[in-house]
Amino acid sequence: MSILINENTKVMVQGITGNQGSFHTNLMQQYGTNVISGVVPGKGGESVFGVPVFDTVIQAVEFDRPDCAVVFVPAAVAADAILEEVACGIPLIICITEGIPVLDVTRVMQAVNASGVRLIGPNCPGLISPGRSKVGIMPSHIHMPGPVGVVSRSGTLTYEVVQALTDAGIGQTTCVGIGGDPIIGTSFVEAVKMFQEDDETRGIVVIGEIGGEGEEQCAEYIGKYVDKPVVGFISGRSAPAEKRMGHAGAIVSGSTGSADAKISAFEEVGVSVARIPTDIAALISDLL
Amino acid sequence: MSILINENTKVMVQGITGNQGSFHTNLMQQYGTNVISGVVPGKGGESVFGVPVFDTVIQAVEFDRPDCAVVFVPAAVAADAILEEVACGIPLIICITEGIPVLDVTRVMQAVNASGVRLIGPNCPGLISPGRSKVGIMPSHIHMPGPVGVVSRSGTLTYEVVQALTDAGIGQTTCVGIGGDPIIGTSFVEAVKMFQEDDETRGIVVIGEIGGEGEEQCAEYIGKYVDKPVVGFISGRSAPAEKRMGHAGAIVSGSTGSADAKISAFEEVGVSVARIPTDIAALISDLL
Amino acid sequence: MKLHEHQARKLLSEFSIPVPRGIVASSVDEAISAFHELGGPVVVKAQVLSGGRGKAGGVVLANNEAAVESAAKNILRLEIGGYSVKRLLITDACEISKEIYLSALIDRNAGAIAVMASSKGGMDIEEVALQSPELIMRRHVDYATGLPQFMARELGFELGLDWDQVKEFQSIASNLVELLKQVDASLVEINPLIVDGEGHCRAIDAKIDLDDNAMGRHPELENLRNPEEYTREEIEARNAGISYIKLDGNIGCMVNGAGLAMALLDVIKGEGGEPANFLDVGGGADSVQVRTAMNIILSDPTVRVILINIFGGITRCDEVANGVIEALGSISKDVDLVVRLVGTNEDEGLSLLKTAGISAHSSMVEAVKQAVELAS
Amino acid sequence: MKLHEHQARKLLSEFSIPVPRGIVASSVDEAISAFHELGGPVVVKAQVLSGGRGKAGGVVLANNEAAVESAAKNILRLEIGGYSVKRLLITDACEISKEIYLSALIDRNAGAIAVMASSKGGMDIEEVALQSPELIMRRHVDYATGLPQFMARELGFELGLDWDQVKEFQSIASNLVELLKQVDASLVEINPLIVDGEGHCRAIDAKIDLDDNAMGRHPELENLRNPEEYTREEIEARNAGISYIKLDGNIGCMVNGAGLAMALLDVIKGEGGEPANFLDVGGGADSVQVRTAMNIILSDPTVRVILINIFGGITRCDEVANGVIEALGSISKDVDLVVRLVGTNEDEGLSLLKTAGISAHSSMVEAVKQAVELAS
Repeated sequence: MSILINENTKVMVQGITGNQGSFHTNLMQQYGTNVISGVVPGKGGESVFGVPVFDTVIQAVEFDRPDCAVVFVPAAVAADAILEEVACGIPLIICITEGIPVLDVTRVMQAVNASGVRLIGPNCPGLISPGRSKVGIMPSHIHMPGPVGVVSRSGTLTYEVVQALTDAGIGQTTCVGIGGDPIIGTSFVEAVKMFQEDDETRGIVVIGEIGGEGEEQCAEYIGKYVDKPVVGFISGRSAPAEKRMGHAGAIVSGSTGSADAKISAFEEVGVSVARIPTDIAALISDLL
Repeated sequence: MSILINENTKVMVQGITGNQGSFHTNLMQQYGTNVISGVVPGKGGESVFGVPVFDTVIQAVEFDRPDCAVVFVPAAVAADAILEEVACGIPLIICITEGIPVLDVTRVMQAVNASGVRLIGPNCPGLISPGRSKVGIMPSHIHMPGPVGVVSRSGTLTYEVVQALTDAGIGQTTCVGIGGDPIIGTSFVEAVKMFQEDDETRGIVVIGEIGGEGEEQCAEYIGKYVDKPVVGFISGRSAPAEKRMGHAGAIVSGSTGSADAKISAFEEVGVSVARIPTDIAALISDLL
Repeated sequence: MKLHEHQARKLLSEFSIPVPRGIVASSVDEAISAFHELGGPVVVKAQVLSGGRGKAGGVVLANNEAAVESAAKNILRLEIGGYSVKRLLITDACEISKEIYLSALIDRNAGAIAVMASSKGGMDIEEVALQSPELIMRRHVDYATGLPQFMARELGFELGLDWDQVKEFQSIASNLVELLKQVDASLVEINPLIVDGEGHCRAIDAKIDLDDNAMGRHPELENLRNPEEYTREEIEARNAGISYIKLDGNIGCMVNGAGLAMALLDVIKGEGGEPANFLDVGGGADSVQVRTAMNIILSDPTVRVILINIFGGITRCDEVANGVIEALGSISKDVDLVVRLVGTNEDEGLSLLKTAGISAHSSMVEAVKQAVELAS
Repeated sequence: MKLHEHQARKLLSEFSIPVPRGIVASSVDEAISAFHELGGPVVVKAQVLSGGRGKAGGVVLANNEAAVESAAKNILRLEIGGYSVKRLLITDACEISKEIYLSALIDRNAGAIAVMASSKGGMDIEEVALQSPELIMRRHVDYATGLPQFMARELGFELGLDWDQVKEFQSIASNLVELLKQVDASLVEINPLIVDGEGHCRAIDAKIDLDDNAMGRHPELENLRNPEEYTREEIEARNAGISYIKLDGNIGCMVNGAGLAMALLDVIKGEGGEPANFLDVGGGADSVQVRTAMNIILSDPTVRVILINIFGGITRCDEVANGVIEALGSISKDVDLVVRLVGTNEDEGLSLLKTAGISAHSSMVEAVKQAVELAS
């Protein structure tokens, strides 16, 4: 089995009439994803690539209950969109939108934590279970079904790694982009836990970057609970200290969150760490 | 067993240096209640009738964890006091204070519901398990141990009923005043449920009044789940409609919440309803 | 604490909820000059602390000076819900393409703020609530969070508004909840909230009840208090922390606790007597409050007997006895006193009364029987 | 977006947090007249967007005009944390009986607002944080609720304040959280918060970082932006939604995605090259953004090679190709171009490039190797 989504997952697209929303709805449909509805206030009654559009999530839920929502709305209204989905009890919410004010995300996390739904992102590429379903914006042709679970804070860097895996003939159960923001709904630990518990996943790739403590916590978790082989990669070894590198999350302050700290944390628990992204394929291949 | 409190219950008094707080601390001690600490900001280090006073609840908890807190602080700061106790995880909070702004109580209830602690009140006389412990302001001499559980929205009216029970030789397991405000922490239903589940309680007295739907909901619950004998009383039969009778809760609007509606609801599920408070003793006596 | 429509609409405006222009008038002349100032068709509305104004003829559309004059004259002669009309509100008349009901209030059963909305707004909303409660939508709101935008949006679409109107409604509904919170209201109601001829939302009538318990933190709202809401005695009582309501009989009652006070009324009626008032001295009343309560009861000329029924808990019997004795010192009236005093510090209280030559009952029913006998 | 101390203390004041009087000066003369206006001992403080001012000699106590003159002169010559000092803040000198550290910030691990406080406030707080983290208290705060009074009280007593000071601290700490929320700050720090000679709490130094993502809803804060925080190119980039940071090498990089951009820097260094910049065109960049990014890279005179590394997801390769081709049209400089372009709409992008005579790699490492070779 894949984690989180599979061929049966019914998907609702929040912001389906927008430029990105409609473009990726079409790509998801082409991949075989079961997109059942879209929501845009004021556009209820329209349709996008054959998908009916509703004014509110509650109306979309009444039409047919989705298993998963994917959010493409602008940053200024993204928190409200997620809160609407949480209130309607949609169990899995993938937020692609980037640039959401961080206090909006704290507000969202309070509701998410209280309700027990799962949020992935924001500012993430989404996820794909190759050959089954894709809920996100990653180029689908680079993926193939197989035994490796991939989890990453980055978007394009993940594509790089996945391409290398696929080129080496190593397929993926699920690839999850957890997002690059300072506060995110699903952590490395939670994703790795799901892969550990997934029967089909035989190896795990963790792609981190400087900033925060998510990779260190993940290393600790792996040391205690994960018996599947894990390969890691940390981006930003040569980033100068105290500079922001695009992601609000990628800030190095002192030793916490530095590339060295993260690489050591991984290596201490026996995780092989690749030096360049494309080396990951060979490392995981040796361990499977 | 009694419900909620017994001879082992360790009690913290919030507002212990105030006029009411110190007076009733002394009366509770005289009754045998184990008052272990008091809290008043700025009075840390003092003592009241031998009870050490702390500046904050967290300090009191570090000194010795209470099972129960009783709140005597002024209405303007009562919500904050309760929130402080909730944050410290005190499992049972009795709020005697009356006149708390109702929006403050909604704020408190959000925290109470999220944390799973139990609030009794506000604007209530507290509770007593005769012969074991008293956490409240009721005159203790009118109570005696025995088989009847008493729950009431009123203060002095309950004393009236308890006096009559005791005069008739019918003792009480626990008497709970749930409070007369529009929003209260513990409902009739919850109190009756505890009495139903309490081995020692053989009969239940429910003392209601006009306004709200608590008595109707309680009647419905009794009809479904309670097999112990129950006697009811409803105060305010002769209250004119649309007039406030002191309690913010006691407002009659239309047919909802009227004395007749409540009395019928009780009678429909086989609860005997007394016409005057002192008749309750005879009615419950016949049923035990 | 209830506000007049003209006070409520001022608060709505302060919270950016659009209302038609309006001017308060206390006479026919003022009403006419308000009409000229507004310069178009107006609505003349009675300002009373009661519902049912429309049905009572207290709201009249007037297109010209003569119509305004006659409407103002008629309305200023009305009595609505027991209140005589002292003031009028003259507002722009609006074209109405839709009438919505919208309110924010404290839902006591849920223990939370609720927002209610219905597309069947207008005068018959009570009827709708009774006959078709499913036409009234209800949403609960966290105190801290306020009304989320999406929830307001759901209500707006459900009300059948178009997207531009939903955007206006979103802001009105959120501001309504914010108003409830900021002024500690127990109810803020807009009925109707209309969609006007140009498709915009406006609050045509508003009702606000403020939480008396919270007025301590809103000194700026205290001058909105309307003297006609309570009698002089009720106000005097409130200032002393006492609940007092005038009734029609001749037995003046003083009780501690609302439940016991109501039960006493029931028992008096059951014994064939008629209470002159409901009076709860409150929990923990001291001798000063008791004396004030006694004076309020004594100021009622119909009172023949004073019946004191105290079961002390947080209230101490000695404080009560002292208050009663002090008040009796200044009685110049021919009334009988019946006292029932038990509970906290009972012995001290009884001994004080005894010294003052007053005997006391221990049973409420006995005390009531004696009072009814003395009063008849 | 970082604020200067004098900007931060203005925001503190607006949220009722007491600060000593202060005047901004840009010259020695202005500093002296500020001293006379304040009329007592003052502190002369460098205004730079960097910590460590005290240790760098940027904060000097001055009791008379001569001392102010010399302090101002010296400080205006300093460079602190890479910033030359352009402005001074002259404030009342305060007697200090206690130095507290207090901040509100976004705790990324907890996903919530945190309030941190320590009785070891002052210049060495970083040292305290490293050596004795237990001396720094941390409390998490719900966004909607803000800082509860009791929590502020707990911190206040824990800091060793007396009850009168705790009451002041309660209000300061609550207002600090409110300020964080109202201006969308990611950090609001007071260090030190002092207890002065009369026992009152005052904020002596303040640091505020605002969330750039939220500035769209705070147009009023936009004029607080300090041009020295970023270079002209960084500002131009930000306005186009691009992240750009100047580095020291000669290989100009354009990448989509921060993670991939950082990985590219790592690979370049690994191959022996030196990147000239970090540049993330962002997700879903269109041809206009790509052209802007190209122009920013080209404006750096040290750039010898432009290395474009795009893995299209939400970004479409055809948009990137169009932007690159448009930018190349206006190149008047001798730079080499190395392109690696794969992902969404890859075929369309490659065919556009081919038409324009540009070849492209499919492997990042190959592209880096070529770029490093061309640059050396």
